[in-house]
Amino acid sequence: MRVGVVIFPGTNCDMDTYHALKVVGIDPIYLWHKEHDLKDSEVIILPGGFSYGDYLRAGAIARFSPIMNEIIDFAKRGGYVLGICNGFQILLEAGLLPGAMLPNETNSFICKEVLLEVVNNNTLFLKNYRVGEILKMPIAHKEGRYYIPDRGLEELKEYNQIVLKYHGENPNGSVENIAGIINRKGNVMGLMPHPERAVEEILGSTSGLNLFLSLLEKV
Amino acid sequence: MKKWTVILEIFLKEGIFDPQGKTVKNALYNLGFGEVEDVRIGKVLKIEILGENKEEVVGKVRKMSEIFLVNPVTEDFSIRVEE
Amino acid sequence: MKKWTVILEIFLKEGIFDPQGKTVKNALYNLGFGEVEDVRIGKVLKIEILGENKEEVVGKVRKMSEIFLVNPVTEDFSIRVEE
Amino acid sequence: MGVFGLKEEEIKHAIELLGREPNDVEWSVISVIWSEHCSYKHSRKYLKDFLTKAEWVEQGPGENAGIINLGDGYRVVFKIESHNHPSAVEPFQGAATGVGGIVRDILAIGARPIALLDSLRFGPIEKGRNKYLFEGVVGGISFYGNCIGVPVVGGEIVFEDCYSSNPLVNVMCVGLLGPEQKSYRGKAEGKGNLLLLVGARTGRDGLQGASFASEKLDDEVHKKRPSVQVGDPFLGKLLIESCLEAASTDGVVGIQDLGAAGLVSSLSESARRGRSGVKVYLDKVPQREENMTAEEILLSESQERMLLVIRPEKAEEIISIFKKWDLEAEIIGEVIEEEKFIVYFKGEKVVDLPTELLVDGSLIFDPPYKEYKVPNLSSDLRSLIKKEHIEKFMNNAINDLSLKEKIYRQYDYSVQTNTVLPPGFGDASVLRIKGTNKGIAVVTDGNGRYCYLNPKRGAMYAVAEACRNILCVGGRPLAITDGLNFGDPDEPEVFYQFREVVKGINLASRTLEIPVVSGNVSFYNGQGEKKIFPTPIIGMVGVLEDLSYLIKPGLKVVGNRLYLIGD
Ligand SMILES: Nc1ncnc2c1ncn2[C@@H]1O[C@H](COP(=O)(O)OP(=O)(O)O)[C@@H](O)[C@H]1O
Repeated sequence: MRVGVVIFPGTNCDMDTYHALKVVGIDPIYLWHKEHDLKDSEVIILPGGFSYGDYLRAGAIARFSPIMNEIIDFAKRGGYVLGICNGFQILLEAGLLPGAMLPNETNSFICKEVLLEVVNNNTLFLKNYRVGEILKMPIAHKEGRYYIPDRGLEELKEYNQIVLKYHGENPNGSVENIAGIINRKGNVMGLMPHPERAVEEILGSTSGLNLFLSLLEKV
Repeated sequence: MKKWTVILEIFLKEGIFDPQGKTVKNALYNLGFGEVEDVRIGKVLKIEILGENKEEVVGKVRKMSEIFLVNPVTEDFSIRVEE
Repeated sequence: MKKWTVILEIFLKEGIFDPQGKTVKNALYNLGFGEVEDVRIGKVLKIEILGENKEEVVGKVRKMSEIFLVNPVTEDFSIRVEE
Repeated sequence: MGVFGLKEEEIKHAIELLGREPNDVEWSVISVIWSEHCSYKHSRKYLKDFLTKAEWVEQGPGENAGIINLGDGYRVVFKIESHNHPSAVEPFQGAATGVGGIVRDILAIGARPIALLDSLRFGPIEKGRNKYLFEGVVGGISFYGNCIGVPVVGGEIVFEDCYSSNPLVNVMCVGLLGPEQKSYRGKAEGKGNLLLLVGARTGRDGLQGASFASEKLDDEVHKKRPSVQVGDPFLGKLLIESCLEAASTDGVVGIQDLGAAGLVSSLSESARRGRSGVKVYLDKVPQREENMTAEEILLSESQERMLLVIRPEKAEEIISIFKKWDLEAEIIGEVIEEEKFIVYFKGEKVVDLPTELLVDGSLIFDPPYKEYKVPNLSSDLRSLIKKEHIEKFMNNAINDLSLKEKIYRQYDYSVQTNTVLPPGFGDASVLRIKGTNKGIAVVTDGNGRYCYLNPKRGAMYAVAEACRNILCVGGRPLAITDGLNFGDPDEPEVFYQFREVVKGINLASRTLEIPVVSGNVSFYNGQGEKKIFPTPIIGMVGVLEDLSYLIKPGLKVVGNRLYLIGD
């Protein structure tokens, strides 16, 4: 599939994501935030970083970037969109996923490897994983405490939108240990951990490989 | 048109845990300020804005808050004009 | 003793560059709020504190500000009591 | 402003060199560029002794950073820098702007910054402001480093009483040049080439920061501090990407960051290196504040600015790169043949000084030195150590480890996906070079207490330890960047420490054949009773030719043998 990686001002995991896609044999293209053309991408990835310095709130400014209009339309038409870390925060701010991000309960930036449990694999991005599988990936964020009011949480559960949960320790105080969610249709997913940092043995984990491999095949 | 200074205060909604506020409260306690019962920390924006009158600029800042400056899922806000 | 809500607003001193405020101002401009001339972003603390009277709690919060909550090198602050 | 911080003899020397009395603006320019921080007037003579050459050294001291060659077209660029005084006043911003500053040094070479390491010294954490300083500094490094996406992969920290009044914040940045990338120098040459100032607008922040760093930090500090510099890591990140893009064109002649002494030092040093001059129009400098004077614009230390010397026919192409990244980029002047620093403001010529006078003209000071006695150490330690000491020692060691973990957890050490040995796992941190089997090992080491007891041996020890740390992960040590932190050089005992430390580094470096390719000197860290231990920090880079030989610490398999090597 043709994968587009979006660069906002302040994005800093664009090259890492590009590299991870290369590792699985995909030749991605970069999309610039000021453009309106998704260049026939079949999957759009919003990588991590500090778009606009995360000033005001993480993702709050990037979500008004010109390209977001196209991405929102694309998602509504069923296009695949993946937001990693800052990308997840942007998807929340843009309303493509429900809920919001708050500063970590520790009140500080946290960088470490965490364990994740796949609780639902009913999305393109996770179809290569088993439900119940435990993954190891790094997190690196300051605002990763996922929050959603009670009613929203019930809906998330009702529509099976929670896909990844922190396993063992909850690093940031996220509601119900949530690490990743999807929209109702399952074509939009956001997660705080960094799968692109877990695709090579030399970096300590290959748990993220299957996510990128799932993008290899035509749907 | 006149220049106005509008102050926008943004706090986390009641009921949402504010770790920074709690840390500061504990630190104050340790410094001997035991009479402090709670601290919540928010953001405040000082916005210099041109407009004909107070209602107009407050309306504008309210609009900015609703679409951008405030996240309605987690935050409450209040606006005042500095004289 | 009564419980008071004291609001402490802290901004970077005039003249000290506020990159966050500048970035938000640019974003507002792009969203069509060209009438915004400047934005500065600070912190605001809502402090619930026990005390006999207004003067007492304001004095206490001033003290906290001076010794701990505010960095006098870079920040200015103002205190008000919420009624 | 006029003259400030210069000694009587320096004032006379300036007038003599110039053959006339400088005007007020010129005095400001001379004062700041002849400050210790910019001119190294107390240290230059001694630093010249260092071993700076080896087959693999492509660029030694004197440029924005040192460059070593790893073969196959890959070159590593690195330098250490201190931001002690700003961090003492405002720890968060002081440390953050320290990171921004050293990153731009690497960027000026045209290299992508790939790693940061810090080296921190505070007073005991349970006393006074130390905890506040510590948390602020770590917070500031985390804030800036994480945002620009350069991993902080290691560092070290020590708490000692002598750092209570004067914490040390040294940061080392490492950059990489790939086979396709050119390296640049901070050089203005070629008559008619243009001076392009990019990045943040110029404000009054950090005015006289260079002379601030060259002064004693005493209780008066709050009154005479320069207005505080605030870091904008978001803008810093945009500068990295846009400058690298510009560096990949064929229109750039030289690149220079704006650090201490702002436009004055970046312009005059670039001109001097290129054996040319510059003509500058201050009205063209984008200003953040109104009614700035010529001195204020020239001396401002506003962060996140870079100077590019570009070919006129490529100006449009290069400026459009910065516009794409939403950055300001203004042509503020041009290169001239005459070796002079000429400045116009509001239609008037306000500065006309020879670049040689500015950059190489300052007097060199070689103050008196005096050896000192240290307390006698008992050679029979064993009889002094009691059981409770051991328990206390073990407890401290455990607390120490958890504190260090608390620090590096706040640093994004895995971004850029090259960190194969992260902090907490080895004696040095290791980065891979994508597309090769090679790795880079990096470490910072220093021991102020040893250096206080015996400055020369202490410095040798620091070099040796850095070396051992690189070896322990399977790397071959290649080169050093040294961060030298001392008290007031006019105190004879301090100057003795300085001379001895330089000798020690030099001896170790020559014996081990590991050259010094860059470094930094910070004097005036405390005075009299309150002066710091002499604290040289050794930053070292090594190479692993084949990462499959990466050595990770830890006991691996039951039955493996343990060997003790050395004596
Ligand atoms: N100030 C710091 N910043 C970042 N990492 C640090 C800092 N201090 C210590 N570390 C990391 O913590 C680990 C343990 O530090 P240290 O005890 O100094 O190492 P060692 O004694 O093995 O040389 C190392 O990986 C080091 O890089």
